[in-house]
Amino acid sequence: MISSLNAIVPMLCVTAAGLAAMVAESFRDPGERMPIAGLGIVGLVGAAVATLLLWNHNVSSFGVVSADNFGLFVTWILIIVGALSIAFSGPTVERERLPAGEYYALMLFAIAGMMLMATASDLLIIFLALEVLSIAVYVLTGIRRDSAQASEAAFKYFLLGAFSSTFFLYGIAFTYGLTGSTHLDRVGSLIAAQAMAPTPMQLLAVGFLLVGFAFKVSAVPFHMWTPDAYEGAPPAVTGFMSTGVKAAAFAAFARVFLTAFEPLRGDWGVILSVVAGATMIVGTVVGVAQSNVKRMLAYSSIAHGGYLLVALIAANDVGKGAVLFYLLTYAVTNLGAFGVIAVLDNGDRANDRVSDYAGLWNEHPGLAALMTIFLLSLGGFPPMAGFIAKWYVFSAAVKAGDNALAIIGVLTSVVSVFFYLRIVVMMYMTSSSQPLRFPAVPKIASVALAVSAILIFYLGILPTRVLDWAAESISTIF
Amino acid sequence: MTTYPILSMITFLPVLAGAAIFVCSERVARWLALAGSLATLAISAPLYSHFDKGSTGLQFVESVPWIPSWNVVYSVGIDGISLPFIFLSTVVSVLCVGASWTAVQMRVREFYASLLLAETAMIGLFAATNLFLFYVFWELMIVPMFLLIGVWGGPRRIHAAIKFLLFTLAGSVLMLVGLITLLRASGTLDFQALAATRPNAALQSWLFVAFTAAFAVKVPMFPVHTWLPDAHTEAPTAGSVILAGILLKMGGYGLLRIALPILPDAVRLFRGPMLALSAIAIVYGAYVTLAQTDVKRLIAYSSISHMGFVTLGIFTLNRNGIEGAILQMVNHGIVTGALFLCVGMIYERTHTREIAAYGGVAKLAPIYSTFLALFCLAAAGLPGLNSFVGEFLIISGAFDTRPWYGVMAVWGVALGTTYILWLYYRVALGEVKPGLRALRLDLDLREVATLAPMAALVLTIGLYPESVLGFLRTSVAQLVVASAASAAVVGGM
Amino acid sequence: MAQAIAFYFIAACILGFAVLVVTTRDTVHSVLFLVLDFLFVAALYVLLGAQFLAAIQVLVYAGGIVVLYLFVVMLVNLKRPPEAHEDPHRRTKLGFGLAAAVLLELGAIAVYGSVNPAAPMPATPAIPVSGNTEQVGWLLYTSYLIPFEIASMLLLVAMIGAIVLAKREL
Amino acid sequence: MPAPSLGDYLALSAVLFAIGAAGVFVRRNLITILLSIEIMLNAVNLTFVAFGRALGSADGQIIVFFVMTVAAAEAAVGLAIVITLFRHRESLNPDSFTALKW
Repeated sequence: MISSLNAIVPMLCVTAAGLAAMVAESFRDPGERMPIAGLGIVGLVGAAVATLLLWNHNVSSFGVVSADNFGLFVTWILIIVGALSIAFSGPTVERERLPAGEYYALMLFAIAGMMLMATASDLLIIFLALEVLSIAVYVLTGIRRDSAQASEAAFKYFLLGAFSSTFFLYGIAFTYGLTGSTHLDRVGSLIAAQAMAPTPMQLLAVGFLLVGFAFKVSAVPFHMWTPDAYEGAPPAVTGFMSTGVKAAAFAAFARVFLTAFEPLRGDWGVILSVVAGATMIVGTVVGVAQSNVKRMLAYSSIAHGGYLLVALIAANDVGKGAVLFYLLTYAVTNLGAFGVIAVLDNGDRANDRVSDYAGLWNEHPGLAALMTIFLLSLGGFPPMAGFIAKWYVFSAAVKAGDNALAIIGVLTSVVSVFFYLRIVVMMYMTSSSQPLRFPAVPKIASVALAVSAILIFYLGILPTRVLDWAAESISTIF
Repeated sequence: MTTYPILSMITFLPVLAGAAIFVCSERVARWLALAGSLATLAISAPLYSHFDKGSTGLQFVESVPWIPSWNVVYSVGIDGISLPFIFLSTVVSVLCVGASWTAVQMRVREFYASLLLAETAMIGLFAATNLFLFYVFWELMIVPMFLLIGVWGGPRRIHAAIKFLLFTLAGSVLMLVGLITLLRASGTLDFQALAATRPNAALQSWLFVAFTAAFAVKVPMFPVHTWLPDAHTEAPTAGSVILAGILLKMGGYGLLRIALPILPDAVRLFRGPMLALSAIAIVYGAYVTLAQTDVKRLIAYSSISHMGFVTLGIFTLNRNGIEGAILQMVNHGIVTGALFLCVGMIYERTHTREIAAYGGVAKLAPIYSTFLALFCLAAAGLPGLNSFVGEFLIISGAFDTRPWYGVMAVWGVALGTTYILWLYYRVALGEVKPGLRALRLDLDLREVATLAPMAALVLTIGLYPESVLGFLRTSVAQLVVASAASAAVVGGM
Repeated sequence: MAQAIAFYFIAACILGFAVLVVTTRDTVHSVLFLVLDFLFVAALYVLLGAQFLAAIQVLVYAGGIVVLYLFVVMLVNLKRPPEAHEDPHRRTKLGFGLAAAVLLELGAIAVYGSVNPAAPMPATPAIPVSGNTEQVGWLLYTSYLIPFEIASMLLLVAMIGAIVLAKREL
Repeated sequence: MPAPSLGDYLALSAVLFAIGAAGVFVRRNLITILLSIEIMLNAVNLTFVAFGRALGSADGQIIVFFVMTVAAAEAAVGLAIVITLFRHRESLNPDSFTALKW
């Protein structure tokens, strides 16, 4: 009985850490400083150990949570995302005077929900996990209660999120009606067995699920919430949700569509190709016009969602690890970029406009160099991780015969370099008229930034091992 | 043959030195950069002494699996075509460090780190034996160059840096598309394997367009040359020297390394237009040069004309033309690099690049003027100096195949003599301009030491061209034979 | 027959109240219509043999959640003049267009389904689901144990979130 | 009059879903938008129960039970956000938000 719970141990660790954060907060005297973030790190370490022990064992709990290597790989990504996000949260929580206990607890619950979503092998669990993480992230988005902008961002995010959840749920309903089960294995085998596919009912199920996922990964045309939510949330939360939510959603996306709905690939593949192309183009083109760094990175993350969709479409024998590898590099890189923004956030001054970066090099040469690394990696320059990841995706797409998508991808990623380099130009080549606007950099955050940069170079220069892991991991689901 | 990984050492030593610079003080940074680039030059010595001039294959080969699951290999090696470029890169880098000694006072560590990173990218590019590595180093070159122009450049540096980036990225995106297509078509990215399994003729044409677009931007060929004058004018001296000395050669090298051996049928198909564009670049570049009033801009436009000779030589597709083209690239790197150094040295004193502000410099600075005269004469193609040999070979190659282009090239040489001698006349001879008298114009020992190696090279190659040609003869012969063989196959079909 | 009449009557009420919820200008009335709507949905659950759900629907949904809405509506005092439509028809048209599109799509599928009756749906229910509380409870605490725990976590997260956001002083 | 078939239930819930979806777009009051989402969730619930009956399993009902939990959680958080919004703006008309583009 106990052993059947093995698969959810990583989530239990993180959840326990979240509860501990709540308890600690409730015993905190007003004004007392408590290392609540440390509790989160302890929980994540526990989860990491559990993940390591579960590796290769393919444990399943009640047949609804499968700790297969695919799920565990994403769990790893989420542990990294969580640890870095907590490290970057320090300055935000302090300067914005956010309620620390609740903040970290919500973040940890969100991570637990993400892990659950990544390992769930049942549509009902995926839905519940999605809700756990979504609700936690809605609240985190609006946690700066004194800011009207944050409240509006939270509401828009909540509204479109709840709206899309109903579509997702409707898709689950049709899947259930179609096969009598919500379990992905059964759904897959029953759909494969139904002769004259695709039936209208199958298409309806696929279509509604697709809409639900498209909202969560902010694919065009369901991306409208992204820039507002990213801009309104505190920067550490933005980094967290742009990477963690995406990783969890893509994990579930891949699992549902590459296992259960694999027989209908011919149908969803076409729709998804159009969506992916539009997502890359819109994300890049609109991103060029932004003057706020967070908004710009929001569009950039939309475009990266497009690349991930390409990876999903092109998931064949050669390119099937591309989704996981891309998720990992994107998570580390994007989180690093938002980490820099979080560190520069001054409480009374957000410092998040492109023009605020003028002369950053003179005041914080190290931060400017790190930001450059993150941006270049997002733009896909060698020898950064982004290059290997994009190469993986595009070459997989070409091998799968999706030449058009590969070409759109290459073109948009070059256009995106221009908006990334706008910040580089600002940091290095212009000087600011108002000196000393940037706060000091806390130690933990700078260590986390350095770790991200090292990971980016590691994945860019010696990617072999992780690439092989990614390919092996995803082969546990299809 | 050596037993230690000499090519990897010279490739990565500069970037390691560049990383080390960040942990030391600004004063030490200069010395460390000098030591790093000198050490690279020293280590590369066995490349020349142990090079087998009679072999057609790759030498000093190192091959390590890099990403086995994608069949991507880290493999470097050189033949007669890449060796002169590696030589050029190592030498020019040392001189750039020397040339920036006093000119760069702001952000010294970052400057030298960028310079050394650029050196790694250049050497790696010329040593790479597969397309993946080639592309990695190609892209790696962009960022340090962007920073060199944009951070340490002149007043319109941002404009110039962004223009440089715009053109270069537009080129490299096409190359990336071509690269992925080629990988899919041939299943390999190794240069030799690719040359053995050529894609079909229709695909070759597309690939040629994609790759040549990238190379043409770098060369730069007419009509994608417009970034070069801005970049040259705004870049700091070391940046201009790297641009002229090496970056432009990446394009010519790419044509020789990728277009000719891998896409021979397409090369034949596009030969006419490419020759025409080259001839236009020679003549148009020369005429525009005549009209310049800014020294750096003048040299920049003369580069376009000189690089026109290079592409003309390459697309003659015969031995003389290609040997001449490679020699011309080396010579152009030396001569134009040296001219930029000369301009930089006097600019440090006068802070103007207007030709009209100079005059009679020969009377004030005899050593400087001697060097300037030597390099100007070399640029003009005086027999006995290096450029003469290259241009002669290219023109004779052109007369062998397309005489009219040979005529255009001769015309270009005549124009080139005019503008460069006129430049010398305006700067060094004539009345001494009043503003110049108060300045200490002549060179100090460091500057002499920077220019002297260039002068020595000008004379050595001019008097004994075999010193370069000897290395590349066999490889070029093989390239021409392979290319002709493919033409025979196509003709026979 | 009686079942059919009941179904059509309840269905009509559900749809009618739903339309009223969406169209009524006064928010309080909207919420009250929603309560009625949910009560009729509960009636439909009884018709479908899901008595337990019907009870939950009345107690939790209509009685709990919707009352929460009512509470918030009162709190923020929405009886102020209804929203000022600058262009009231644009969005309305969009909404009706959307609704029509969904209906059209479903209709097309229905037609398609009736023309090609091969759609592999099981025939009318073999054994009516008992729908009794015992069966649901049994399932809930055995094969649905993990979802049940996740649901409790979800409620905890929502509780923390609601307090963090809405409480005046933390 | 024939007994209601599965198709009738599905059609009913589809129409209900469509009304809810339209409501999200049509209405300009935050609370009614949330109410419309509740209608959509109820439509989905109806689908689950109908399918469950057709399949002869109680799973559909269990799922609906969880959906109700989700609806409760969403309502709590959504209304909390509405309250914070209301503190900043004395209006609940979404068009009165200007800080972020809608």
